[in-house]
Amino acid sequence: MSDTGENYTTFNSRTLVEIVGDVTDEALKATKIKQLLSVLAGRFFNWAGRKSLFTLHLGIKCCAIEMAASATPRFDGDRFGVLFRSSPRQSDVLLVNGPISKKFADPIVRLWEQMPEPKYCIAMGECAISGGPYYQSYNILEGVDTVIPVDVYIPGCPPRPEALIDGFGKLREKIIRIGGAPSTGRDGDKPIIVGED
Amino acid sequence: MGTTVTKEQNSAAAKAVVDNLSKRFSDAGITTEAVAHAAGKKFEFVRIICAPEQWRAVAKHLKNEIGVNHCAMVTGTHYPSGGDDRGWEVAYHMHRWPIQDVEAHTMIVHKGENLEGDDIPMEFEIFIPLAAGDSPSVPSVQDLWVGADWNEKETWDLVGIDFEGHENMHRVLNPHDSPVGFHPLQRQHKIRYHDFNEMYDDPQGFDRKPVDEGRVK
Amino acid sequence: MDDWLQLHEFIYDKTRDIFGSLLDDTFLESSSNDIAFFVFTLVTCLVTFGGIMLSMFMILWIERKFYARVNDRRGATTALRSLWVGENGVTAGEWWNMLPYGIGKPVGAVNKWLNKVAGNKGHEQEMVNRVGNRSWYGVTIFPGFFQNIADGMKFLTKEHMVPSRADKVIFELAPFLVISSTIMILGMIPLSSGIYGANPELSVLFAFAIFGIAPLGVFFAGWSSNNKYTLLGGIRSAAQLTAYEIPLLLSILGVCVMAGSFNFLEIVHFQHSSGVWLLFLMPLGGVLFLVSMIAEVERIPFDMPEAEAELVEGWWTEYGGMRFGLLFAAEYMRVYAASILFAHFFMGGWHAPFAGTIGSIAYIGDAYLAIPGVIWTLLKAWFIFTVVFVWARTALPRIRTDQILEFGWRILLPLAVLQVVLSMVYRLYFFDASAMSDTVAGGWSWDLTILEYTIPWGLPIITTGFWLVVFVILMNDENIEENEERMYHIRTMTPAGTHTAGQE
Amino acid sequence: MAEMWITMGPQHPMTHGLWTLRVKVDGETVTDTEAELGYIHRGVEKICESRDFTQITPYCDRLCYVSAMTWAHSYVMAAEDLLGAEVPERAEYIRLMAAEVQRLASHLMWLGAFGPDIGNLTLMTWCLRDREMFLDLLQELGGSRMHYNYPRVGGVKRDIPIGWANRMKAKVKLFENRINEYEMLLDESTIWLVRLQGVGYATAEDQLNAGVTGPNIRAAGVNADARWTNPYSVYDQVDWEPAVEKPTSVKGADCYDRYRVRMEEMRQSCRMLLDAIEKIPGGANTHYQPGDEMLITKAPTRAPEGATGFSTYECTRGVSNFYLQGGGDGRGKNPYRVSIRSPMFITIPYVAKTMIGYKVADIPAIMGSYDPCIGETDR
Repeated sequence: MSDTGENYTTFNSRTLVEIVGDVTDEALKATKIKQLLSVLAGRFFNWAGRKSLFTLHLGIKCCAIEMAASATPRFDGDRFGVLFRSSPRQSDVLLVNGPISKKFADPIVRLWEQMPEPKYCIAMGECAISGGPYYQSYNILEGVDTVIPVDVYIPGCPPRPEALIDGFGKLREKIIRIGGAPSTGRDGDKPIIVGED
Repeated sequence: MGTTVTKEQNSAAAKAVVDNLSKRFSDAGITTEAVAHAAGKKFEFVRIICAPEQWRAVAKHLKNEIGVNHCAMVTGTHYPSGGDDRGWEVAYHMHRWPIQDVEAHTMIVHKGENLEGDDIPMEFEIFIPLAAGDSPSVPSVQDLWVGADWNEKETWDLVGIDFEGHENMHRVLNPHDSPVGFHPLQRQHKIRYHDFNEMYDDPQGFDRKPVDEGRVK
Repeated sequence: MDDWLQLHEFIYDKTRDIFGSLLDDTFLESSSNDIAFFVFTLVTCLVTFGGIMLSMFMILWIERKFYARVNDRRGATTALRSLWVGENGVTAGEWWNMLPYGIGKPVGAVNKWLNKVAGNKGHEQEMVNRVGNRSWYGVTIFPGFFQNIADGMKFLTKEHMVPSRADKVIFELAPFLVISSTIMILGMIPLSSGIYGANPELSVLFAFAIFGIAPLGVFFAGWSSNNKYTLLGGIRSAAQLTAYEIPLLLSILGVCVMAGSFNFLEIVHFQHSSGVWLLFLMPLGGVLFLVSMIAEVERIPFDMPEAEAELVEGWWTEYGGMRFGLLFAAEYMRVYAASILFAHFFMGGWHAPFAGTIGSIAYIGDAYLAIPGVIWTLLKAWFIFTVVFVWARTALPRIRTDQILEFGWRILLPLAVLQVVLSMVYRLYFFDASAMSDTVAGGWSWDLTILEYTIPWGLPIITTGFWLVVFVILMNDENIEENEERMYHIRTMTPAGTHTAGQE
Repeated sequence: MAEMWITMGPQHPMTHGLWTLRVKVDGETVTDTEAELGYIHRGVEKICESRDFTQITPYCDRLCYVSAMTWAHSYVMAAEDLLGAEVPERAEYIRLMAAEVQRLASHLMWLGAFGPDIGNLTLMTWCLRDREMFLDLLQELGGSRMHYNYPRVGGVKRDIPIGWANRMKAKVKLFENRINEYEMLLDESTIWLVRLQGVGYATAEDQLNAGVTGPNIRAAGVNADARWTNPYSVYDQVDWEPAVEKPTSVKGADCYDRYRVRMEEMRQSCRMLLDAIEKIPGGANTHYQPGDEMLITKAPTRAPEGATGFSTYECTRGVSNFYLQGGGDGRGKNPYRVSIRSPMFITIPYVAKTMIGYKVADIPAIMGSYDPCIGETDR
């Protein structure tokens, strides 16, 4: 009676799941089924991830208007699966389109952390890249990359909507290469700058 | 096309306001003059220079007798080298417009040349020089014009000029956790990279560090 | 009349045969019928669900494309080809070499072949096409259709997040409550008289009983997320769904009274054998059904619970990843179910329109009658979805919550009661049961006989005409000059620029 | 339900930018509100103190991202007042046309953003589609889609290109039909009316006292418009009338009135443009080289200490003011102090208070009808 806890943990369902899981895993590895599935499914999921980039509907400054313009008939980002969702939980891309003030540094980090992995960050416009015309200001950070990691930089003040759509294209190229890697594990991968090829 | 106020109306109205003000405040040492803009249509506006002690009285007179109904902007300026009696200055810019409430299903369409007296639109520029010192202060006109409320908050936030009697003063543009006494538009605060030579020496900016490095984030 | 494609009976017979012969002389012989029935149910359910789910992608595609066209856009253009061509010339390299068992070579060959046949046309014309403002890609296959598949698959790969302060159990439970109840409705809905998952005697009652479970899930979701937006959204949603459930059920009651049955199959058969779609006998009921259905599935103009303007994303704000994908899918399934239900209740289900007339033409008629009923069901459902659900979404703003509820309780509810009474009167006094006929042409049950003169289909014509006139009167704009002081004017009285300056 | 505070923002679809609205709700009814600004405060006034008068124009462009031209125009008027520069009449006409085209574009952006607030996304794409026409016109003048840096102290950067007049006329005439199309979509929809009418009342005097100006106050039945009260440019020579709307209640303008008055204002801008292009001195189809005396006069580049310049300008959202003091760094090359008055900075706290008593669902309708722009609010 003294060690009921031990008895309890011996035939724990969690352990059972782990054992069964491990055995299955080993079996799959040995028969190379796992390899087969991961390569094939990986290509499919990679395709899905890059074709459907839901962007957080976050308008900071000038570039937000160009972001809106990229969804309009002339540019039509919806052709490439770029949709705008208002909730960070349902978004894949954080499109930073303006200067980050000291007051907004905390909220933007929070928005970034609320997004589920795999997630990507695009710095749109000079302000988000380096502070832009406000680099001398007392209240503006020198680029959003001082607080969150950035995957694609789109220069311009503001960039044209075509450049934004091209930036999404560049992000897709990057996703092909890195897959759906978590944003913390992309250290070796250099950010992409639109127009620098 | 035809609604515009004419220049004659404008100068007559400016003269009337100046007469009114100088009659009312003749012995208070308040300067009142009608000044013409240097460009554009060269319309005249009324410039008042008064001491902070008289400001409430002037403001009440402006609001009640002259009909100034719109406080456009409040500007605080810091003059570190301005001398003892003009270390700071507050400039109020106000408008008088012929605007009143209407009944339902009606509207009022003014025509410039039909206006007369207090209805003629007019700009006002009130300078209040303040003595040099660490705690400049001006009486607030928050209760007279609601529009002055956030303008004064902003002036305190950015320039550090205190408004006596202003209720609920708080920072509006700078973060709430800014250091006490940090008012960025005071002249002793320099912008980042204010020394331009540094930029020419290092155009790529490799060695450049922001002045407030370490405090950002 | 039964559809010629009796998949249901076919599978039933075949499973019996197969298992009867397979289990002959074994110890399972006595229970072979039970096993056959089990397998038969499994297969029919799979066929029905599979049919509905696959055709649901069409709904998503129609919505995207139709909506985009109204907005002067092209909409999604993602084609299947994007699976193998890569992005802007960047590909994943020869990834097939990583495949085991030596199947890398054939897979790679297939990939290369696909790239050759249905890949990019090469970069030779890139500049010319850019100048011509065209894409330099090759042919696209069914553009945009695969966008929704990509969206759904992407949700699978997303991280699953539960807010730290959320009520974890209920938070996880709510999406499954919503989606499972939605899928169960689909189990009740026949695609044609030969393709259905289950057909209980009171299938309409059963389906709508299940339909009422989803609000509970919605409320759970809103409450458990521990977020004020979702809370407001959940409560709004609960109030709205409850308010619109009643007119919805009453309008369905009207249908059931008219058809004299609570069974989907019999309601559809009744429309065929009595000779006319119920839409023409009870247009009011059809409109009530659609309006309350739009509210039930929370689409514009009744999408206040997920109003994007003030409640970020409404009651599903905190759901991300696959949970959100499920909720999203559930919403579209409910829309799809609503469209199919309308097709069944009011548009004759799987019966071809004018089957008797067109079917009697030589050759063409045979081909016409050879179209399986499931095609007609889907076409009608897609049509209703496009014309009602998507068009309303493109054209209308959303109504405020209090206005939604007021509209539901004060206008829809009395009208729904009126519709039930009308249905009873029609059924009792104007219905001629003896003229019903289960032939290809259908019957003539709704003729109107006045003073010895018989008007063929008189009742439907008069009813539809009456409601059309009412509709036209209601749609007509008021004369703005007559009443200046009314609450809702449609034009400004004196547009700027027409008034003369100087009048005070 | 007990009362609770909901924080809307800084990232929220209603805010049209970055600011926070804290709402106290009792069920669905708003009982108290509080506005919080400053999320994109960039310190433009401070930066401008170390820029010379030409370099400030781009910063004024970037103050408000949907009406760059009007803000730059407002600034150069103050700078001309400070430096004492005369503007050639042709340049004034060009500035007027540029500002009115910008006003059309800005109002279209407002209507486009207002549509999703009420729940109609089609409106947004339609408006942004038509806005592209006017952005193209402005792009021909300034060279960029959004920030033109076009007005200069003493004139304009360059002349209107050849053919611009015809393109402008064609687009404006097309757009006049498009306005009718929008009204067919909106005014004839009962839902649009019941969402907007009777919501967000504000009287004229109240608004003016609180500092709200522009179309918002004209919706309350008075033709308050700095274009005729404090006349500038050549607004006294072209054919137009301030758009005024009759409010339906003594409580002042509701959201519908504010919507109507902007629609009418777009018509007035069209009327003004079509008239101005006929009256422009030097002809609409001649092209003067940049720097020609028809376009720009040489203005002094330094302002003495003690000189001040002040401008009152009818921006797209209300009256914008610039106040400059001369005698800054570089022996007067820079201004000593630049002060910017943005109409929205005053309006947003006021609007937040007018929401009290309405439903939560009315918040986007009320806020959207005032056309908030946070770029100019936070400066």
